[in-house]
Amino acid sequence: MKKIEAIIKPSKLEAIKEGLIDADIPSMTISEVKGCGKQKGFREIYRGTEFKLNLLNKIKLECVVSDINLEKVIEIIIDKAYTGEIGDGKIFVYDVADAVRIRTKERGANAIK
Amino acid sequence: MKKIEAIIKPSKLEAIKEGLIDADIPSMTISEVKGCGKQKGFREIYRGTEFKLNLLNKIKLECVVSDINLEKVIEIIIDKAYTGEIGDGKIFVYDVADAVRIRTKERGANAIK
Amino acid sequence: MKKIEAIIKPSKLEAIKEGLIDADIPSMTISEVKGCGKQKGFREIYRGTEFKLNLLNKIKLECVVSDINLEKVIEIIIDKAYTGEIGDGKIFVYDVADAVRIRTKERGANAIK
Amino acid sequence: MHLTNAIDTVWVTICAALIFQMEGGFAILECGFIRSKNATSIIAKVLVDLMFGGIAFYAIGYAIMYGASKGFFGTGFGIINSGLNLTIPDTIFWFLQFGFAVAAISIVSGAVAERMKIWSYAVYVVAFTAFIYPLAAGWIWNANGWLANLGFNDFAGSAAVHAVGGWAACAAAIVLGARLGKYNKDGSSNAIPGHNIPLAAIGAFILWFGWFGFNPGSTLSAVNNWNLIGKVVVNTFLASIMGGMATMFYTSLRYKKIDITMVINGILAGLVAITAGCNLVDPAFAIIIGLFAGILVDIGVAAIDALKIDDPVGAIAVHGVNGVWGTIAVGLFASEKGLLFSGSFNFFLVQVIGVLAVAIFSFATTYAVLSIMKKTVGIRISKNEEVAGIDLAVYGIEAYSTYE
Amino acid sequence: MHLTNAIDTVWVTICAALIFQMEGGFAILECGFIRSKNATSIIAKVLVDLMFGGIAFYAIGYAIMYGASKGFFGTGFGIINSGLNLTIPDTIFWFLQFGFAVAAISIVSGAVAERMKIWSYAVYVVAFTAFIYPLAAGWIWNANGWLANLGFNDFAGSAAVHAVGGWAACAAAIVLGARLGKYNKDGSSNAIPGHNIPLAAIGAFILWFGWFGFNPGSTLSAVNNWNLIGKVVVNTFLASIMGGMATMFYTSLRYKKIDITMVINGILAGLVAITAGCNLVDPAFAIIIGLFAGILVDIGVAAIDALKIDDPVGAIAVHGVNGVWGTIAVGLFASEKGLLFSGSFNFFLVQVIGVLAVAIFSFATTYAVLSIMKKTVGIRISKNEEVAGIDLAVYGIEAYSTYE
Amino acid sequence: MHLTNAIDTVWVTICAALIFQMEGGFAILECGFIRSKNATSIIAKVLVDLMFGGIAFYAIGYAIMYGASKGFFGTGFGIINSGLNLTIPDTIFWFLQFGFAVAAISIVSGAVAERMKIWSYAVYVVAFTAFIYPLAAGWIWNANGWLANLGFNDFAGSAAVHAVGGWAACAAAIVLGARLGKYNKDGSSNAIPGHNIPLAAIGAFILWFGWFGFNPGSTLSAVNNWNLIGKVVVNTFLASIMGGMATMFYTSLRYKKIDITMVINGILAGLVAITAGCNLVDPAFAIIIGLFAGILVDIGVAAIDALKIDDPVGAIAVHGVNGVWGTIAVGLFASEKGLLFSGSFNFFLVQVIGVLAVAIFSFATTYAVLSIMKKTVGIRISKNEEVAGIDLAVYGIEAYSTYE
Ligand SMILES: Nc1ncnc2c1ncn2[C@@H]1O[C@H](COP(=O)(O)OP(=O)(O)O)[C@@H](O)[C@H]1O
Ligand SMILES: Nc1ncnc2c1ncn2[C@@H]1O[C@H](COP(=O)(O)OP(=O)(O)O)[C@@H](O)[C@H]1O
Ligand SMILES: Nc1ncnc2c1ncn2[C@@H]1O[C@H](COP(=O)(O)OP(=O)(O)O)[C@@H](O)[C@H]1O
Repeated sequence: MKKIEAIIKPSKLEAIKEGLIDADIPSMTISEVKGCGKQKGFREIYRGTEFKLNLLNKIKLECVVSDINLEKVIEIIIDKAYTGEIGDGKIFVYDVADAVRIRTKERGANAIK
Repeated sequence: MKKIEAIIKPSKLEAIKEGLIDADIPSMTISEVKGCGKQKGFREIYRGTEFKLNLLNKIKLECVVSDINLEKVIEIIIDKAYTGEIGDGKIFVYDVADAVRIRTKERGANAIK
Repeated sequence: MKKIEAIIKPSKLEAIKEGLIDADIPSMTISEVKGCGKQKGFREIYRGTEFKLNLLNKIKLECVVSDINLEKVIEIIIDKAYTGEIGDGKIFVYDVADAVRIRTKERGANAIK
Repeated sequence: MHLTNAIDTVWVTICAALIFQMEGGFAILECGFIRSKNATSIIAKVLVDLMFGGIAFYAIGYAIMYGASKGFFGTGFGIINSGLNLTIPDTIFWFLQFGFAVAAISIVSGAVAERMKIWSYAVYVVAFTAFIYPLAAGWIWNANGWLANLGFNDFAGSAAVHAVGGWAACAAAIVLGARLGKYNKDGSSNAIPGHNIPLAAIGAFILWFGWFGFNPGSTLSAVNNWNLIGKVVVNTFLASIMGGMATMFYTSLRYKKIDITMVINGILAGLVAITAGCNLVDPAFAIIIGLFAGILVDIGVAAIDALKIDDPVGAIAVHGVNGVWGTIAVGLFASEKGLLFSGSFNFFLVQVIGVLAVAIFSFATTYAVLSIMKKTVGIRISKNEEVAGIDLAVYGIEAYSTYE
Repeated sequence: MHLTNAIDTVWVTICAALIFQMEGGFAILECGFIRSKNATSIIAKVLVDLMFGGIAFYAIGYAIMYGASKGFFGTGFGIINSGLNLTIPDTIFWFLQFGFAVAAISIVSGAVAERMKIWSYAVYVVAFTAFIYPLAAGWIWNANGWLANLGFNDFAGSAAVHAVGGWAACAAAIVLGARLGKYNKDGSSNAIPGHNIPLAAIGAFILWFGWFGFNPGSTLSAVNNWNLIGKVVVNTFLASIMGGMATMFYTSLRYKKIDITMVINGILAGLVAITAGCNLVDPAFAIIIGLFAGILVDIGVAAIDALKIDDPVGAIAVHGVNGVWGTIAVGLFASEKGLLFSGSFNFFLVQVIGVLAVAIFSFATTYAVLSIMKKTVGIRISKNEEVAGIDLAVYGIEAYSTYE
Repeated sequence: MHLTNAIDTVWVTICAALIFQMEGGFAILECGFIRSKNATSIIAKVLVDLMFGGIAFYAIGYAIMYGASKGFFGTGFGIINSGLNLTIPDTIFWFLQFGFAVAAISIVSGAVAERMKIWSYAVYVVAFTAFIYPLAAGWIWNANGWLANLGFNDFAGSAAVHAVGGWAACAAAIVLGARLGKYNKDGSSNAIPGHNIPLAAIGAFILWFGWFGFNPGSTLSAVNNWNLIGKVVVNTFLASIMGGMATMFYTSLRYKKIDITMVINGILAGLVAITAGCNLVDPAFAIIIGLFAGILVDIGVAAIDALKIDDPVGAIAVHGVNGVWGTIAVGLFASEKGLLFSGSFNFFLVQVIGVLAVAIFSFATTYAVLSIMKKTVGIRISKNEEVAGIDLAVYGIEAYSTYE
């Protein structure tokens, strides 16, 4: 089991979501985050004072998948989020030690089926 | 050390929190997320346009515990979050490589005591 | 590759951000969370009813770094977030199995360079 | 010369518009005081107050209230002449009166927040604005109302509007039952904090502003009452700030922290309480009325909660309790007539009896109507809808969506 | 005696202030109905309406509208005498008329939301408030306007303000094109939900409140029209709630859920539709006009979307469609004159021709001006700015920052 | 005949209500311009302005301002007769004057945002509304005030309200010190962006609306001044939009981006500046006054920041700087009397001296009072409270809680 954590542009969320659902991987969790990386954010003037607003709005999409689905999901995300411009985002992959479906108390791989 | 990440219904947060505090595990971090899984979210009409609002409000509860407390915490969460209905949520478990308490600079297991 | 997850006081974010940027580690993701730990949160009266508002506003700062940068980043965070008072926060470290830069499709360590 | 008509029409029309815009205040105040998952639903309820209440009060309610009456109810349809010999068009008087009627029902909308079915609520709104409110208010304000004939003084509606609305709200909250998760098995109560205090504050400021139409506008004529307008304005203002101050001190002493949401309620409580007597009392007594109102609302909110009546926005304590207090206070403090000055119990008793009569009537009829509806069509949303939030589950919308 | 002047000045000044504060309503309603990443930008647009529109209407627009005219345009500069023999100062009449002008342009601001360049918008605002609006509205309201001479009745501006603004909005939305991501390659449309419904509701309440200045204030004199004021108020109110109710039933039946954002639009649609005839129709017809308005707005929003005209806040359906409907409705339902009562087509035809004339004129000139600007200076923000959000990319600010 | 009394009472009462509702505008504007962790606390401060300011100005302040005076202070208690031979009730005049007084103190509430203790603030509010403001404003508006006797013209309070409030705000900000984290050791300054720009915009629109009570209402009589009302309205409007436009161009040229929060301040600056002279200047000069105000506010905000005076909402630049500018501008541009027309320095000097006198008096007394309080009871919240946020740490509440 792996956890895929993608930091993407908000405007790409809909497409990725639909891509995953179409691929029959409809389980995910998203949250609003801010970030900076290669894309540096803006340096602004607010009321005459310089202001390093170097964090941009991003969406974090988390998706725990079986090892077998890992590359498929990564591909879908890349496919839908890609524009070729700085700020397209990053995907991080983590090992998952265990999973539980609260409703059925199933554990491990069964919990994310 | 393990990190427990539970995606639960917002209305269950209070009960889980109290359950954990009562069990003397009062350290946790929560955030507002949206998600879909078996519980598919709503398909809506907004101003005449169909709208796939397939993300529901959820709470993500994160709790880093010693290996010894792992099952206890999972049990408390299951116990308090369980309704038997779709959408009860998931728990994911991850290995934690290290921990630091900023205030004391303690590392590892000591940091989460 | 390691993921550093720091739970800090909101008022320390600016300093840490600048510290990381100065150290040439300008990639990070932040989100608003609430938490409790040693610092217990407030017990309040709201409209005559006691209210366990035991969650405080915190910032979660996530930063995926090469193993070599790990201690440097931890040090910067400790340095900037430290006040010596309860609630200074925690840092958790996780292994990262893989990383992808969507824009270039680079994988692994290259993706976070 | 139509100058008098023109002046009075301008005066009352603008006051009526100020009262009308209080609906925005009700909607936003209540919205801020409840959870975000139901934020849109409460706005829908206030729109229902205006829409269903508007047509019901237009078609039937107003005529029952102001039609030719033998003391208990008027008859007729639509906008009839009120028989009050006013200098303003009947249409403007209707609009002003509608403002009072819809304020009364909007009080109820707060108490039933977060759990009542919208269509059932619409039915109740019609019952309230077509019958319950017009009957009770007609006893007080119809030229032949039985309370009017007894010399009952309710200048701008502490009894007619606020006690009637507030005790209907109480009955509704009881019949509906508490929100899921409000009370624990051990009998203790959970705080369910409002989701947006600045929003609630905007609502409160809108209501406060509107009250300067509500009370002064009840003079119904500027030409005859230009001096009275000033008295009403000053009394209204003084009572409101005293209500807020009393709450500020009370919560500060009792709970060690100032509770801003209660201070807002305290200000509104002061406004409710002075509404009956702002034409008759001296400023010093407006101050006293406001101070008591501010304390009563604190005690009231806690007491109502202790009785396990779940009133998310404090409507019962603000409007019900202080509507009664304000009406009785006139009996105590009215210059000349009041118990304190006349030493005679007559007027005082009329005030007490009158406000109890309308409060009990409103409570009882609301209790009956909603109990019947509960057994038949149902008045409460499903458990799933309540957990998920009305906005998403019933309206398919979220109040806030900030991800892009 | 100046009493008449004084009364009428008080009356119209306050109504004009109520109309003025509708701009806050436009700004907040539109803000709530769009995405949070552009929330500040729409407020900027409404401020541009007031600032650039204010100076343009002051310097040129007003004189073109109310200056000595042979039927098509007036001449002059600044605040001239309107030749309408009013009992109020020219300055107050100007301020009232500015309220109408800025309302008209604010309609456009909603339709171009989330994608128009601010400086280009400012240029268009000047063109609209200095020429397009004054010309069209002058045909109707100038004492010698050609439509005025035909007996066209547009009491408070269903045609002059709302149809003119609404059809300009339509042209602007077409020339600008849809927001990125609004329409899919397969021709289907994506919902882009408003980010803050309580904010939109505040805006709607502010607009509703302001309408009680908009319509009654168009009496221009309380002394001569005190009775008419009452009629206008009641008609305005009834049409508004009927618009909302119709939408509530329509969306409930058609989509199985009440769409609160459409109910808000339905109320506004009712207000727009009654604006032309609130002086002439009986309340029963105000109710009918409002009911139709509420349905027309639902159909209109869907139809405009089907035509791939991206109107984020529904400005075209609310103001354009119902401005036309309301104007034609006067031709049908006006007591005595209307087709229904007189059996004569004359007045009806004047209404139809008049509203079509101003709508087409406004559409065509806007289309032309913006098309030229599109080819030259550009009217649309860059793709990157649109994706990132105007607030951050153009103004360097975020509407909401809650992390501390 | 009481017709004159009735008309003037209607007029001034409604204007006073408009001024009163500006308090909601102050609260919401300031709320939007500060951080979310202190959003509730600023609302509490404005409520304190109303509550403590209300009772202090009622009991003492008003009489000091309008009581029988030898030039420097009046005497008496409560609502006395102003000796101005007005056609409105004393009570209404009091309420209008209270609106000015509370506006003045609300200016201070913005400058002390995010760091002042609430009870200490309450004490200062009493000192300000009972003594500081009534003394300074009485010099200007009491029939026997020494500035009044010199022929000082401050129609609606650029000096009496805005300069007095603005320079008190400056003293308060200095004595309190900057918010933690506002200035760095190297002397540079950090931007602390407002947390909710739409909220701030609502506040600005409310204030703008209220200004059409503030300035026109200062005519005190419609019967005698119906024509003047129009002049005041147009001047007020023109100066406001010019202030906004100037800021729009200024920030756009200087910082390459339009700063919407500064445009909002620019509009308010225009309003503040025209307040003194809207009765005397021609529209062309209202435009000039507004344009300068818009630039002065930009320079002012930057200069005050450079002096390390931390003014979270720009109160000093908007009200202090432009209150002075507006008062002096009358000396320059007043038709006939102004330096530009008369060539005589007399009137101009009176304006300069007058506004400096009240500004310095207000600054000095505030500085003294707060310095003493600082040494004794303390005026600033603890460091921990400031870091955690006043809402949670002091009031035990969060402005926003959206998790359910
Ligand atoms: N090393 C990192 N650790 C944590 N988050 C990161 C890291 N690198 C990038 N991110 C997140 O991903 C977002 C996009 O990264 P960016 O470097 O701008 O993309 P790209 O590589 O396509 O130019 C950032 O805003 C940040 O939120
Ligand atoms: N594989 C997954 N990856 C990430 N998040 C998930 C995954 N499965 C479920 N979730 C999260 O858990 C929530 C509840 O899951 P759901 O499948 O509806 O629960 P249940 O299995 O009890 O029906 C979802 O809304 C989503 O946020
Ligand atoms: N074991 C844990 N699991 C998850 N989050 C934690 C844990 N311990 C602390 N936190 C987070 O860190 C924050 C600060 O922790 P706290 O114990 O108050 O700090 P300190 O140890 O410096 O006193 C908490 O509010 C919580 O969000």
